[in-house]
Amino acid sequence: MGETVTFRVHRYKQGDAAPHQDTFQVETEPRTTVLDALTAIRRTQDPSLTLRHSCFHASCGTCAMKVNGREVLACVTNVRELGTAEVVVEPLENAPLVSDLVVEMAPFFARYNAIDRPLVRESELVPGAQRAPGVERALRYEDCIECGICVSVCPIAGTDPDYLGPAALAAADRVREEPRGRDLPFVLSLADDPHGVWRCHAAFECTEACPSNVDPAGHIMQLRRALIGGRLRRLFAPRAEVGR
Amino acid sequence: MAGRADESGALSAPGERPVRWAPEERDTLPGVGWGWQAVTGALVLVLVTLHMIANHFVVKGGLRDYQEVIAYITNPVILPLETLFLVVVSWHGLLGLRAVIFDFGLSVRAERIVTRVLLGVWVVTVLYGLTLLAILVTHP
Amino acid sequence: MSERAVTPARQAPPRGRRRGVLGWLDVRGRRLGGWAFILNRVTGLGVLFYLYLHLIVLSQLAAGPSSWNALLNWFLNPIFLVLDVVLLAGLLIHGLNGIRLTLVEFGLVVSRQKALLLAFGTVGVIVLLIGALRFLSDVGAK
Amino acid sequence: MTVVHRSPAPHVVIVGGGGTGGALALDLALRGLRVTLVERGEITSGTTGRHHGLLHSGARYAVNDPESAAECIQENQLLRRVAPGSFEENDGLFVGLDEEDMAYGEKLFAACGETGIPARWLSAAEALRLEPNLNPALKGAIQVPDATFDAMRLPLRWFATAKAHGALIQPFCEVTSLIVHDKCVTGVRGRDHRTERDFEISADIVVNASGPWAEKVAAMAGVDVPIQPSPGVLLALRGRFCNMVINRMHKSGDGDIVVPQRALSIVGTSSWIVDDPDDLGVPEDHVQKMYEEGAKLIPAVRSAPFRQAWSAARPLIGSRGAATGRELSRTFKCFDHMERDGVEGFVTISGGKGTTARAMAETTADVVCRKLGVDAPCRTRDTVLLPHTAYYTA
Repeated sequence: MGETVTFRVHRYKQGDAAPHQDTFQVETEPRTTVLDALTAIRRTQDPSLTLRHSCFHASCGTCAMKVNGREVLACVTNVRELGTAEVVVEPLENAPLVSDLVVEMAPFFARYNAIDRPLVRESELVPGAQRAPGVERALRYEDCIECGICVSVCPIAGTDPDYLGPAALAAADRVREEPRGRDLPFVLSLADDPHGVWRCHAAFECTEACPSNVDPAGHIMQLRRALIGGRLRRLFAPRAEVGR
Repeated sequence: MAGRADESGALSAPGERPVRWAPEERDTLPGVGWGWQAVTGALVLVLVTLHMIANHFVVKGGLRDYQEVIAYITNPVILPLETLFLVVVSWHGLLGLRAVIFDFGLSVRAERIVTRVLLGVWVVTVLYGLTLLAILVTHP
Repeated sequence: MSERAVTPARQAPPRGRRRGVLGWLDVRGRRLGGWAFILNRVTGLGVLFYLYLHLIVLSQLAAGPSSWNALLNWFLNPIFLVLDVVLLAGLLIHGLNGIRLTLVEFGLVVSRQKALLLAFGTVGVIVLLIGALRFLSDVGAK
Repeated sequence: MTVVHRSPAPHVVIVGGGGTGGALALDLALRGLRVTLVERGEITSGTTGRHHGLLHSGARYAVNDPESAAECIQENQLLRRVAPGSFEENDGLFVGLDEEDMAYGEKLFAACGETGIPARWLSAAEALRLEPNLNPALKGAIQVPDATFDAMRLPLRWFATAKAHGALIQPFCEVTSLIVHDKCVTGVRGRDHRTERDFEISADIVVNASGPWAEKVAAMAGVDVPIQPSPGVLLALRGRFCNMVINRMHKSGDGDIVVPQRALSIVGTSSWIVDDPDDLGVPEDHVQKMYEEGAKLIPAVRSAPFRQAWSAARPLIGSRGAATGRELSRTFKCFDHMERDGVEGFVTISGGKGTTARAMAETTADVVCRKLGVDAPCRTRDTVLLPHTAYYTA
C-alpha cells in the first residue's frame, strides 16, 4: 500500500537571508493528503516545520498553500491524485511570509474588518425546509472560509498592495445582497475606490481557484454593476436620491 | 524569587501590522479611471477597424501610395475620423502604459511624476500628428 | 507576589512576498482568464510600441512622394507582411479581450464569462486566418 | 533589547492554544493577570479546530451524564449572548427510527426536563416539514436547542478578545520542558519555530491546557494525569442536507449525528483510543460506518460526494485501559498538582468539549486565582467577544 513520494518544501525562518527548499520522503496511503504528509514530516522528520492548519476538511481555510504551483487547501488535496513523483509545497503569494509555509494574514483580515460582513447568512438554506418552531430566522455560515487563495492567485493583488482584493470585495457584495443591519452606503464607498472594484481586471483566477464556491469575481462584477447603476440613476434622476 | 529575563529569548510578538485598510490617497485626474479606458477602448476599436480596412484591406497591394494617401486624408469624412483616432488611441495607449508602469509598485510621488510625463507625451503626440495631418492636407 | 520576567518580544517583520510584475512570467497554475490578463498587457504594450513606430514612419509622408513610395516597396517585403500578421494578432487579442472586459466589467454576461472568452477566442482565430491570407497574398500581388 | 516587566500582576503561562486555552487566556486577562499563551502550531490546530461544530444543547448527555448535560445547556445559552453572530441557531432534532429509539426518546424527553433543556416532541410529519431530507420512515423527533458554530472561528473570538486585554498569544512556540525548582514549576522552555530560537518564560503559574497532549506536558513536571486520547472519525460530504443538527434518538453511538456546515454536511463520529494524539489515522471501516449510519438519518448521505474524512482526538479523563472511550464521562476536570502531586505552580485542565470550553476556563481561572491569592470575579459570562477577525489584526 505504502508509496514513497518526495516532498520539496519551502523553508524560511525569520532572520534567514533567503528561503530555501528542503526535501523529505513520505510514505503515502491512498487517503494521504498534502496536509497529512506535512504533519507526518513534522512528527517524524522535522519538528521545526511550521504550517497553519485546523479543521482538516476545507472549513477553516487555514491550510491554503501552493502545491505544485497551484493554490489549494492542503487538507483536501490528495497526494496520489496529484500524479507527480515530486510534490512542491510553497506558501501563498501576495502575503507577508512569517516562516516556512506560514503567511501573515493580518493584511487580509484588515480588509475583512473594514467590510464587516456578518459571518452568518439568511439565504441558501435547504430547499423546502421550514423553520422550526421558536427559530426566528434560519441561518447558515457564509461560504467564504477566508483562506487567502483568491488573493494569492489574483494578478492585481500581485502588483497592487493596496488592492482591496477578491475576498473582501465578495464580502462587500454579500453585504449588498443581505445587509443584515450593516451600513451599506459605507461598505459600497469602500468598494467604490480606485483600489476597490475598479481595480479588478476580470481574470477570474479567484473564482476558478476558490475552494468554497464563493465566486469572488462574479461578486465583484455584480458590485460594479450596482455601483454603475447607482451612478446612472444619480445622473438621470438626482432628485430620486434625495428621498432615500 | 528573583526576576529573570533570558537573553536568548526569541519569542515573537506582534510587530507593526496593517490593522486597517486605508490605501494612500493617489493622484487622480479626470479621464484616467477604468471607465475612460473602456470608453476610449470602444472608440479605438471602431476607428482602428475602419483604419485597418481602409488602409490595408480595400487597397490594391495592401498599402496606399503617396497620391492615394493624400486623396484619403483630404476626404472630409476621413480627416476628422483619423484626427479623432489619433487623439483617442494615444490616450488609451498611454493610459494603459501608465497602468503597467504602476504595476511595478511606485511611490505616490513617482506615480504623480509618471502621470505628468505621460500627459506631456500625449500632448506632444497629438501636436505631432496634427502637424503631419496639416502638412498633408495643405500639400499641393 | 514575586516578580517574574517575560522574555523579550522580538520579531523580525514578516518578509514581503508579492508576485509582482515578474510574477506574470510564472505560468504554473495559470488559468484561461489569467492568460487573457497577461496577453492583454503584453499586446497592449506591443501595439503601443507599433503605434509610435507607425507615427515615426508616417513622417516620411511629409518628405514627399518619392521617399514615401520608396518606403512602400520596402514594406512589401514578406518579412514586413508577416509582421503585419503579428500586428493583426495583437490587435485582435487586445480588441476582443477589451470587448469581453467591458461587457463583464459592466456586470453583463458575468455568469457566462468563460463561454464568452472561448467564443471571442474562436472569433479571433478565424479573423486572424482571414487577415493572414489577405496580407500574405500581397507577397505575390506586388 | 531586553524588556523586564516589573508589574505587580502575576504572570500565568498557558500551554496549549485550543479553545480552552483561548477562553482561559481571556478569563485571566479580564481578571487583571498577565498572560502568555504558547502553542506548538497554529492556534486551534489540535483538537479544537477538528470539532464538527455542534453547540450541544446537552440532550446528548441528558440520560447518561446529567452533569455534562447541565453544563452544556448553561453554556449553550450563555455563549449565544457573549458571541452573537457566531452560531447557526437552527435548533436540533433527535430522530427516532424504530420503537427502540422511541423508547429511548421517552427517557430523553424526561431527562431533558430534569436538566432544564427545552425539548419538544414532533410528529414524523412535522419533522419532515422542517427537514425534508430526513429518513421518511422516522417515527418521531424531539426538538432541542442545539446550534452549530465554526470550530475555529468561535474560539478565535476568545483569542481576539484576550489579545485586546493584553494577553500575549504565541503560536508556533513549542514547549520542550518545564522549569522546575524544588517541586515548583517556575516557567517553560521551548523553541519558537518562526525563528528557530529557544525561549524561556518564567511564570507564577503554568497551566497545562494541551487537551489530549496533557499527559505529555504533565510528564515534563514529573506528574501523571489520567488523560486518554480518544479519537473519532468525522466525514465531510458535499451538499447541505439539513439546517438543524440531526441526532439519532438513542444512546451515543457511531455515526449518530449530521451537522450542517456551510455547503457541507458533517457526519460523526466514532470512538477508539490511542496513545499518541499526533498519530491518529483514519480507519477505512469507520468511514464506511459514517456513510451507513448517517444514511439512516438522512438517506442522501449514502450517495453524497465525498469531501474529506479526518480524525480528532478527544481528551477524555479516565483510567488507562478504557476500551473505546464511550464509557468515559465528557465532563472536565481541573487538577491542582499541589493538592494532588505536591508540585507547586502547575495546573492541568482537561476533559470537556467545545461547548463547555468557557466553563472549563472559568473553573481553571478560579483555581489559578485562589492559588495566587488574587480576588477577582470571572467576567467571561458577560463580556461580549470581539469578532474572530480581530485575532489577526489586533
